[in-house]
Amino acid sequence: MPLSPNRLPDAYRQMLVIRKFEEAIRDLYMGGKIRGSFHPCVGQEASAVGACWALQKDDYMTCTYRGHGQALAKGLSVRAAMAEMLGKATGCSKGKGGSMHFTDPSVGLLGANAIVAAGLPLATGAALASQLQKQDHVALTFFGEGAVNQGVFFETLNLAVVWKLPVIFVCENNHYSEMTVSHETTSNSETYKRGESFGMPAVVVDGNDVEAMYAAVEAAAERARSGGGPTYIEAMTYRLWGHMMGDPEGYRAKEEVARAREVEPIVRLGKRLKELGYSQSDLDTLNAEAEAIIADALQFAQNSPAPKPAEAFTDVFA
Amino acid sequence: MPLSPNRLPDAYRQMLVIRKFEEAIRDLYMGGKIRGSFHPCVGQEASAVGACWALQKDDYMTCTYRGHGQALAKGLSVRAAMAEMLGKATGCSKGKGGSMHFTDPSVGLLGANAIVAAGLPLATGAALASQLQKQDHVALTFFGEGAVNQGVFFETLNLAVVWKLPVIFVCENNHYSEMTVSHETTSNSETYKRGESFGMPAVVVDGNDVEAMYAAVEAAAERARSGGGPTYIEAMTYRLWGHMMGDPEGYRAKEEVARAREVEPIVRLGKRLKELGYSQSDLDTLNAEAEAIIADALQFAQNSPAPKPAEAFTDVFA
Amino acid sequence: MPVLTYSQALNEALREEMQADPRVFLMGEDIGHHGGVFRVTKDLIDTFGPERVRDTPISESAFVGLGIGSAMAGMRPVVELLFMDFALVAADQIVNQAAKMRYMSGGTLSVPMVIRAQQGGGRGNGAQHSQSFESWFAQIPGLITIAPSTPADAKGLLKSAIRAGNPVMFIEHKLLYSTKGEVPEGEHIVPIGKADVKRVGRDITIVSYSRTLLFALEAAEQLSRQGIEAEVIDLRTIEPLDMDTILESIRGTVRLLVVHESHTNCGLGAEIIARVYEQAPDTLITPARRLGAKHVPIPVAEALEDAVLPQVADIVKAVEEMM
Amino acid sequence: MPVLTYSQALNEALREEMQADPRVFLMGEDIGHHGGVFRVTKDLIDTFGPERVRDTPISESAFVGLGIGSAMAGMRPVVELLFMDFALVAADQIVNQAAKMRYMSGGTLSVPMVIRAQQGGGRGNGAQHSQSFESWFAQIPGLITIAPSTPADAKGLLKSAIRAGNPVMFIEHKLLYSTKGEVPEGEHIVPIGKADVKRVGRDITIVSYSRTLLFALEAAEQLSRQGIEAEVIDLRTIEPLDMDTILESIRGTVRLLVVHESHTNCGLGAEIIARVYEQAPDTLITPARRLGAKHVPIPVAEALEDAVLPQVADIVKAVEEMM
Ligand SMILES: Cc1ncc(C[n+]2csc(CCOP(=O)(O)OP(=O)(O)O)c2C)c(N)n1
Ligand SMILES: Cc1ncc(C[n+]2csc(CCOP(=O)(O)OP(=O)(O)O)c2C)c(N)n1
Ligand SMILES: [Mg+2]
Ligand SMILES: [Mg+2]
Repeated sequence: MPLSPNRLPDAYRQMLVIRKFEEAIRDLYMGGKIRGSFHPCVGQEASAVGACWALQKDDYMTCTYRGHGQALAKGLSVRAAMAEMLGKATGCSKGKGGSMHFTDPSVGLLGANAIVAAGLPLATGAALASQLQKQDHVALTFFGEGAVNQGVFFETLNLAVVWKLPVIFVCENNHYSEMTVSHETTSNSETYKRGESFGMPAVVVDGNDVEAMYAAVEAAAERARSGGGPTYIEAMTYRLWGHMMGDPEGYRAKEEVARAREVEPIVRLGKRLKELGYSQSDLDTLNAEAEAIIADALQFAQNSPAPKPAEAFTDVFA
Repeated sequence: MPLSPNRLPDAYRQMLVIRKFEEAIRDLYMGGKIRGSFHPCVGQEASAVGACWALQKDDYMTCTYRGHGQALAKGLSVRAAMAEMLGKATGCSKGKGGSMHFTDPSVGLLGANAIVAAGLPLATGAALASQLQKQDHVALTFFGEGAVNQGVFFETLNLAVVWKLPVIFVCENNHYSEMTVSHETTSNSETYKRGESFGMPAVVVDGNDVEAMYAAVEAAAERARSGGGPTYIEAMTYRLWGHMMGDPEGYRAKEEVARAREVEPIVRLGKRLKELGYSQSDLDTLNAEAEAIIADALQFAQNSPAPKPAEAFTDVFA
Repeated sequence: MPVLTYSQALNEALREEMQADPRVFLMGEDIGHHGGVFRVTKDLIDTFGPERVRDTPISESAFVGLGIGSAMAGMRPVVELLFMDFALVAADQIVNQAAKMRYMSGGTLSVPMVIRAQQGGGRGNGAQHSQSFESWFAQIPGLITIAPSTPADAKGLLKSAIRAGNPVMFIEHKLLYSTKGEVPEGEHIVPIGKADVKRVGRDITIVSYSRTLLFALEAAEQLSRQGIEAEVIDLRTIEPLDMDTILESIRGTVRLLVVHESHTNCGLGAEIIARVYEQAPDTLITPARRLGAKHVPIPVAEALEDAVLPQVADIVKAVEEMM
Repeated sequence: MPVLTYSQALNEALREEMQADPRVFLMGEDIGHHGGVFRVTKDLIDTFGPERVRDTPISESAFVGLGIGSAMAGMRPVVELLFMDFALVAADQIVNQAAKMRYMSGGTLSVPMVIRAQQGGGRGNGAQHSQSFESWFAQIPGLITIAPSTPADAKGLLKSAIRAGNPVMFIEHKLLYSTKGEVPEGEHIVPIGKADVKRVGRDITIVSYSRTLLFALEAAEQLSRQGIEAEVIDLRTIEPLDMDTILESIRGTVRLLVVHESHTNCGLGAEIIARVYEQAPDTLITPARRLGAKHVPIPVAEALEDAVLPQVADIVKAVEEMM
């Protein structure tokens, strides 16, 4: 079943929450309030929301350091996420994990990962657990197109096929790995063909189209649940900001970014909603709602206490 | 140019030397004279000889723990190899490397390897050196079909294509990785398709046919030397003995091995030589020559001194 | 009590834990019908089937990763690496993922997984198949590291490891598999983190574990003939380290020698010695010493390998020098 | 003398060595037109072209392996890992291949390769991007390990590393890149294996390196105000370890504190302390101590990270306790 048009306003709001989350982080980062690095997902909100919304709450997901949007779309509390960014005790990892390690097993989120491609076997292992437990959870793993040159990517695809595991591989192809144009380091930059070469169904999707993403993931999830094994989805998208804060973006032309802004997910879904009959003021309301969610999260996070130093020594072992 | 029929008697002798080398090792092993493990290449002599003879002496090669035959075919001294097996100071690695690490850079042999697939990037790096030095050496790396599920295998294939490196990937497909039937753990057991999927020319060759192997590698080497980049060659073969000494071979039927014996490389090349007009006594002579080479090597090795304990502490740094 | 080999004892532990807990399953190369290259998983596939005794491709990084993922999703994987040396191809999954997952998630995730493999030298398997990694694993917060020396401890500690709820590196030794010993049937548990005094003595404390523990016992016998009575402590668990047992022992013996097969440099011997001088500075009457593999790769030829790895004679000599 | 940042000094070393030796070339992620995430390879591609300054895919295992292969075939590769944490995905190539190749070949092969990367914490980069690996590398025979603390040493040691003819792990620190110092122009060589007394003092020897060396100097300043004069030794090379300089110093100061950022357990501090008690047992009048990262993964929040990593105040406190 496609994403019902009724849910599109919610999806719009969710995408706005993600966008505004990243904007808030950027401001905090500029203000020196954020430690470590921050890899914004601005421009990639549709693939996050489309993919995650096609899953059940107790389906598993892993994502990357660029996974704030995916984590929020899967159900991570915006407050807990914001508090984690600020290193607060109320953060989803009590301030221990930070920007690159959002986690919430209560919504199936088995962790973002700061090692390229490392989340693939983790999600696939969760899929194996589901298969062994005779449950019908599926697992989805997000990664970038730069990850397709990392050994464990291939190893995992092979195992997923051999064991027919209920896992969905979602490659968000935003064309760059850090400051490198990915097709210059990748023998075949149509990464879905790598999925195909292992004998799994592989599709290319417009990753900026939330409905298309939803449909692709839903079909893959259905196949997985009915014992059909893994699927590879290549979501074509674009990151509108730099790789991380401070990226001088010398590797791409301003015009390219400008063109990408014209087809970016939120602008696009706004147009679609209008086609469906929603008014500008409907959109403004959704926008205001998203803003309120972020404002609340910010307030929550800022008012939260920093972790006590002694907390550094807990959570190593059970 | 194909392997000239004139050289076939030499190839036959070379293959016999390899076979008899392994037989001698087996006997020594049974007699408790060999330390560590021993992975015989009996049955795989044609791919070793065909491939290595299509290279120049100063072309590079890496192989695996099952690489005695490949090392000898590339030009490693039989004496030095035998002495290495017996842990003697005169061994090719002074007794430090042993059965799994035959090395001789004077014939381009950059080492056998005991880690599955680890030799691929090493050979590919030598190919990169050749490219950077504007020399026309090529590099060849042997590996088994079980190696195609190891991450670094894929990573290396990608890099070889992206940088158009003069490297030849030779997969000796003997159908088993240790005691496991490889197609049960490999999504697509036609491994040449993995080469293909990276966009390099890939061929399947009868690896028990020394002439076919020679032709395939020679074509690949020519392509590499003329800037055409890497080639993938899948050599279909069979290991007539167990994975290593002591392998109970519970994973395959005796009949399968018996059938394989009918098409094994040495029997086969013997027939071919007879078709070409050589007599049984010609073959017997070649056989006797091979035996003499092994007897000489054995004597050399047995008469060689063990390394002095102090030798354990040299060769760590220059 | 039945007498079993070290591998049989491990096999029994796996069988019992799999019987008791349907979440326990196995992954590894050739562990199914073949029963493992070192026979530790022998016949388990007949009882538990190929779903729970899974032959893997040669993809250590992926199948260790799948183990972690399955553990986070409620399973209790026991992953076999054929040789501990192959931990290096899976090092990111072990060190960056398994060891840190609970911490990075603020305690919301856990990785109840055992990685088991044999390690060590003495068989001429060469530099890439003879390494000892316990001192490396001990550097990594988030890993429990275990290295039993006897069949009974092997069984009791593997059962504890499977139930530990945390990632465990379970280190076997290739030359211990065929050693024999009495092994209690059924529920026999050896606690993690508890060393064992394997021989009582008054003159010196020798701390060791895994195969070199047997060397230490043999050395102690030889020394006893000279009238030197060594106390031999089997650490059994490398991390967490049972310093209490060591400190208690050296208070009596006032001499300490640590013996292990991992390289000396930044090895467990150094760690124990540093802790002893921190925690009980005035106890020893002669400087503490340690024996580990010398700082070269492990060679193949017997004369060379013997020169690199600590031998019984080296222990005897070190103790004599310390008296 | 020109004042350069640590990254500029490294850049200068690379440039000079590439100019002097056509065999030297670079591989790594984003090192080409971007000039490296930490700007160490800035502008080198303009001078030396994309053949010798090679942007790689995210395939650490392969490109480290290619580095080794190219070194065996006569090149002098300098391979950049963005974060030393990524050594874990290339661990087999580093430990099983590069480090052992010369030995396993009986000295017929050599691997003149440098692997450089920044490591360490203090920026809130989290558990997978803040580790310190020198104590691990020190466990591995066949690797030279270097960790300079100043721009001048960074330049002089990188030049030595490139010429060393052996595999070198060259450890930079993410929080040193923007530190500044005088750096001799042109041929400035710092020998491998030679520690440097960065501050003379009579009361205690503090041994450190990399970023914590700066902490040690700062602590020494603070202690000096109390009348405690610390001698501060910058190891510069982790392996081979310059014990002579340490022993000479402690003969005067009779007190020893080792400070490093890698975890305490089986860390370099333990190694140095064990060697001191072996080699100069009666020198110290108070037990040697060490400070390293506590035995937990590196957390992100400031209060937590500061509690885990050794700080200036911790050094001051330890020294005070030892006086
Ligand atoms: C194993 C490893 N190597 C290198 C890095 C450094 N790094 C972080 S992000 C990145 C680029 C990844 O590109 P891509 O997979 O396309 O994801 P994107 O950042 O575009 O979302 C790199 C190289 C890393 N985190 N892990
Ligand atoms: C990384 C790694 N994993 C596992 C092993 C153990 N091992 C040695 S040989 C082998 C099977 C390899 O099979 P294949 O590649 O087909 O080569 P063959 O032995 O058939 O020549 C395995 C699993 C190893 N040496 N290295
Ligand atoms: Mg990308
Ligand atoms: Mg095979």
